[in-house]
Amino acid sequence: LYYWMRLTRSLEERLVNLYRQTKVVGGLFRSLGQEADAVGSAFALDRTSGDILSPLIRNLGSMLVQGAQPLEIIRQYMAKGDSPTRGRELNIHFGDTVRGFVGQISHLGDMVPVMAGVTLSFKMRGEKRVGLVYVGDGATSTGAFHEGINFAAVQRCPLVVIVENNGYAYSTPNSKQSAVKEFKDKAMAYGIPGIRADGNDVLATFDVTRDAVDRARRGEGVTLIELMTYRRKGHAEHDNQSYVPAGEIDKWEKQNDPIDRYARVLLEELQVEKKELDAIDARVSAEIDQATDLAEQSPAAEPTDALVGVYADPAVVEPLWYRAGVRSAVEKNERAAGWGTFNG
Amino acid sequence: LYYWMRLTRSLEERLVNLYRQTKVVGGLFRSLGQEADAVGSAFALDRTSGDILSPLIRNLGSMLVQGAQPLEIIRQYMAKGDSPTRGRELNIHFGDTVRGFVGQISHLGDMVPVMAGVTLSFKMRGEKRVGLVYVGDGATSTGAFHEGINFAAVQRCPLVVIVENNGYAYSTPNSKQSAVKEFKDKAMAYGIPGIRADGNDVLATFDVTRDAVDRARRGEGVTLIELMTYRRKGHAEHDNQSYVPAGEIDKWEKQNDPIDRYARVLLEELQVEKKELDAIDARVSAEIDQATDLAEQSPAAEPTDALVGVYADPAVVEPLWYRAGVRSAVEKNERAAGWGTFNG
Amino acid sequence: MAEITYLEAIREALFEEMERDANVFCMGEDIGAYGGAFKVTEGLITKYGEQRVIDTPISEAGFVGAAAGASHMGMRPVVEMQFIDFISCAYDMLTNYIATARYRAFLPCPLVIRGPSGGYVRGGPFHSQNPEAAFLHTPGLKIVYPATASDAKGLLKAAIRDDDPVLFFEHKYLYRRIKEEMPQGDHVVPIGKARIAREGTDVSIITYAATVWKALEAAEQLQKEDGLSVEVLDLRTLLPMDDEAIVATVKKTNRVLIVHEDTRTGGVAGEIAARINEHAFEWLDAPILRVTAADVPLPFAPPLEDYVLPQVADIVSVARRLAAY
Amino acid sequence: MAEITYLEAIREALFEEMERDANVFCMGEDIGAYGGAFKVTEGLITKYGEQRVIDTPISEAGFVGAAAGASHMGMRPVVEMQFIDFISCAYDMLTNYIATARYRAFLPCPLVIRGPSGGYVRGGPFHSQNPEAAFLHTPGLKIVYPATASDAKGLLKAAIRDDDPVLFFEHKYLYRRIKEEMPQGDHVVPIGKARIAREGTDVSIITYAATVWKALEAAEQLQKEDGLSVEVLDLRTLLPMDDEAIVATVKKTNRVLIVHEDTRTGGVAGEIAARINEHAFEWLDAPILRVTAADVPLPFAPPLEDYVLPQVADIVSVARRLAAY
Ligand SMILES: Cc1ncc(C[n+]2csc(CCOP(=O)(O)OP(=O)(O)O)c2C)c(N)n1
Ligand SMILES: Cc1ncc(C[n+]2csc(CCOP(=O)(O)OP(=O)(O)O)c2C)c(N)n1
Ligand SMILES: [Mg+2]
Ligand SMILES: [Mg+2]
Repeated sequence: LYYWMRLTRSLEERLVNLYRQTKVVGGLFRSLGQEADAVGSAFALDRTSGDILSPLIRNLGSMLVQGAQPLEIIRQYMAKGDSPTRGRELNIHFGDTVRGFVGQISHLGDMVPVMAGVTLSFKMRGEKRVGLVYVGDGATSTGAFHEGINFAAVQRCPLVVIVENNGYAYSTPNSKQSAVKEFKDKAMAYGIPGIRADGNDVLATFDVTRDAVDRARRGEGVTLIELMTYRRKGHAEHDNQSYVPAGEIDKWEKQNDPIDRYARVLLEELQVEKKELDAIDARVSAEIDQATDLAEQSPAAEPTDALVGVYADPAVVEPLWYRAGVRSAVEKNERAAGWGTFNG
Repeated sequence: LYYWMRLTRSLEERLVNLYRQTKVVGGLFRSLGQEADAVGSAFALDRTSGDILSPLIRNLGSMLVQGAQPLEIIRQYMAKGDSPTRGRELNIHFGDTVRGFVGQISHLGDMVPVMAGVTLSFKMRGEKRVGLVYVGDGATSTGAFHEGINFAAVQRCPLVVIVENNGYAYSTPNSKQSAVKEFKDKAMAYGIPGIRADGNDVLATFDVTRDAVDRARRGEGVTLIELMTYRRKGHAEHDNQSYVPAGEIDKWEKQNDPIDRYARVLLEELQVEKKELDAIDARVSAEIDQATDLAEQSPAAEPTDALVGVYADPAVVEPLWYRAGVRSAVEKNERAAGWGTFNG
Repeated sequence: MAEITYLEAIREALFEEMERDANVFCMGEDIGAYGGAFKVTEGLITKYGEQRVIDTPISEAGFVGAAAGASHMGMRPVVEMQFIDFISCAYDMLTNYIATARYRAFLPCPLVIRGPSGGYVRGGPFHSQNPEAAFLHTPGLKIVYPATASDAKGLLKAAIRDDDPVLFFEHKYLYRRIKEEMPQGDHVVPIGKARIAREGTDVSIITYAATVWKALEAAEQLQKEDGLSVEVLDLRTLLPMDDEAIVATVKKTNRVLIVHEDTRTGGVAGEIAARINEHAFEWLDAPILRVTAADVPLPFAPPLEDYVLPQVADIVSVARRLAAY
Repeated sequence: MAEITYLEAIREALFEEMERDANVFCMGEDIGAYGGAFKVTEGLITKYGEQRVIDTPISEAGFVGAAAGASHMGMRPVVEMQFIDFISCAYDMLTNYIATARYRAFLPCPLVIRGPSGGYVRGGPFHSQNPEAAFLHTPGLKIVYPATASDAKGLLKAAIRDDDPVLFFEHKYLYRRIKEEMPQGDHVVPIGKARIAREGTDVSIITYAATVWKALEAAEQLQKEDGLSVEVLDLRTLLPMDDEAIVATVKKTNRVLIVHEDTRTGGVAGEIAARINEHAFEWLDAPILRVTAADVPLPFAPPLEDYVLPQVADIVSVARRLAAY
């Protein structure tokens, strides 16, 4: 667990460096301070049973646990031709149902019905597999969330729904998102259990998720888990968080950093030696360095690849008749339009 | 109250006659056995304050309370040119914001956000008006319901949401609609009070709605009320209700008819004399007879009126260039396609 | 074999495909015990049970999304919209999630969305829609809209077997109005191929769905009254569009009338006109003309609906002008 | 007066209209204290307060529906989509409820939906969409998509004052790339009128939004390199379409190239082609041609996006062919 959390954080820090070097195309999204909720919950799935999760933008950690590689992540962020989506989609928007994570789309809430269907198929086929879908506090307001979770609840699909309550949806605080005091109460609307846990405690997160996963695997249906955490960075790198009350971020950083907390547990309660953690840190660094080097050498996307794979049949869309060949109007390392910080 | 309930029932019975005579265009929707929930709740609004309600297909009674005329209803069902929508919309799909009811569309759930906005305007302008929106048990599954009620709850709009739990959505029983035991619990997902009441008891319905309306008027926000009732007829006239367990309808008819129940209260508890009720029945009959006669004489819709009023500007859409004049390919009293009983 | 209706042909296709492939299952509102608002799925639940014939909550985005998820895992869901008008509630799911799944995430999405569409039945503005134009500009989707009973059967079977998401629009005016004997055996009609519904040499009418029948009636009248030989091309599939068939008929008659029931502006006719311009401009002896619905929400009262929708007389009069051009 | 950007022009329109009419208010995600994802609404909340600048939950159908309800009561809501791509979540509300409200229920619906649209900014498939074609076939809506800063301001003011629902698409590529001095006073540009962005006599390019600038660049190049005189017509409003202006340019140059950034099939070009056929076929000396995006979801990586979207070179090469036809 410590490894995955550290990997998540360090990998994102590396991406920040690359972003500053304008090597990242598009925005950069951080999960700083939320690593425990992503990693702890994903860890509760069974990777040998074919369990599948659907990550959101702050679930890099969950994807890594399921087997996503740092190299893939960096290539994605650099829009490389050999990235998992071959440059079609941004950042961590990619998936692999074999390893057990589905490629998300931007439209919030949509993955809930999709995962209802994924887990419906498990049920229909009598497979003992479980699905897990993440939504933010903000995404609970979408109609798709509502329709998907209700459908799954009625069908008793083997699905766990995790609401990551990190206090904000972009700049919008929870008080403007919903009049509920606790998001776990949303479960009441679907006749399913709703549980709240400390998302910055990786072990608590693991435990509560594991219970829900077991329950799902036993055929007892959907559980909603609210994990309490905090988004210490802006919505994306460009966001200066001016809307956050002074001191709030600091307080979470100092008193409630999930990695610090888990390290303390390891060192103080579980008698792990400091050097073991240092060794993990070193391993993480080395892995990321290596991935970065490889990713930098990756080729750019191939223009005509844009025409491939819209349909199974026809496999390739015909090129526009007036396109003699392939053009590349792109300057190297062009900085893409940062949303909100666009200075074209 | 007795008058409105009786009027609702008798008017629908008249419409059934007209339907059998193929004078009704389109389907016919009944609220038999649900008159109390519609009438009692609407009665709780204040017609002098400019309160507004949004009816659904089973809320003929609510509309009558707000001032809709039997003549308008019959003309609508007969698709007459002088009906409130001039033949553009079906059955009770029409509105009048002055009298205080909004024209619904077929897409279930959509009226909830709309009424959130209607009541938001009351709040923004400091008007002491209240809105009331009806949804069925089935419509609670829509994303629009979720998004609208959540928005209204956050904004503390002066809105009352009534879930008419009549056991079915078309043929779908509640157990396939939601895993909740009580729809009132859906309120928990929005941080608002949820109350359940006997929708076949017109006085109980009135009381519980009046409380919620007062609360809204005091600026305390949204209330969700679940009214327990039962749809004794099919979804529409063509539906033979084969999916209903034997005896269920009978039981509700014999033991829990809202008009019988209220008549008993009036006669036994409130010492109203039987002949007073008979006088109301007679008045209702006379009104409906008169309305029917008038409606029968109403002209058909005027074809070129179809081009008027899509936009404020331009007020009239240009006719298709190849249309020399107006054509009327319609045979008199043609039976429209009954859904599900279509025999072209 | 006996003749069966368009509606029965669709039902037959469902039975045959569910029988053939255990991954095929149906979802929708009231499709189980009730058999669907139009009784298309009648009997399916008796044969295949609640597991494969699922009554859903009123949640079009929810169950369309669920169909997508199931299809990623190898299932082949067939989703009924009670009326196709409600597909608008799943618009985001269809255009953003489903249409792009293969392209952006290499996720297979073999599913069919089907449902009663179209007007001429006094359904009013929310039970009469023709939604094809709303989806025509979404790469990743296929759109089918058959006009005959055998095409309905054969194309639905093809749609269910197709590895891409297919929107399958059924014209409710045709449900019980037309009958046909089904071809023997495993009758599959390929997606993407138009059909010449009537051969002719003077004017081409390009159309699909219910207006194929209006066009045929007009063609008959024009033959009789004017001695005109009208060709009627039934597109059957709108996406991908059969350019070859379109160009062939244009080259044959040099005069084109496009007819559709949907509103005029932004309807499918525009796309067809653009393609003819690109591929066969030199063969045009007259402007491409359109007979369509007027640009208003479809009203309910018979005189209004009749006035707004395209009628045989419209087709006749415009075809005459084209022939005389 | 100083020059201001397209984005600032939009902001200015919002300030002026909120000042002018107390019924105007704004809703959307993060538009208050944060000032919106692109900072379009920056400063509004300071001046007009939380009551008139409302941060909403993530519920596009919810707050678009709420805007409709408020507009029935005489308010004039201006709703921001954080990215216009999310308008798909309100598709049902817009096409079924809002577009028909006046027609079926005589309910006024004066509201504006606005938001950052379009590509060329490495936004990927869900932050680059051009949604105009999805709404073009919905009578009851108006669609505006300005290309210049002064049009952005003047048309937004017109949209807010319009008694019908207006979809106001802002091209995010233009937000900070173009600058202009605003006309003095209460600058209102009428909805429904196109604008000649460049006069010419040999070939007409009909376009709108960001590709107006691509067309102008191409025109310049064609003038220099080929001595061709190219007219560029900026439609500005797509619904209702300015037939008069379209026909006028066709009659002038007899050669038409339609350019749009949206995908090809089912895009707005089809409708324009059909209208030209109907109104000005005899004046065409060459086929109407289209330069558009390829029919794929818009990919993210720069080489892919550049390959899919229309570029100046495409316009130049097709215009040359047209001129030589
Ligand atoms: C349907 C939809 N509307 C708007 C957006 C724009 N958007 C992207 S992220 C975001 C905030 C998400 O907040 P939350 O769900 O709490 O997730 P968090 O970022 O806090 O993890 C918004 C509004 C979107 N992606 N989808
Ligand atoms: C979004 C949407 N989907 C489907 C329908 C078709 N439909 C019309 S009424 C109905 C059942 C409604 O049930 P409920 O909400 O319980 O209301 P009731 O008829 O019982 O009063 C359905 C599915 C619809 N009108 N809107
Ligand atoms: Mg959040
Ligand atoms: Mg019901």
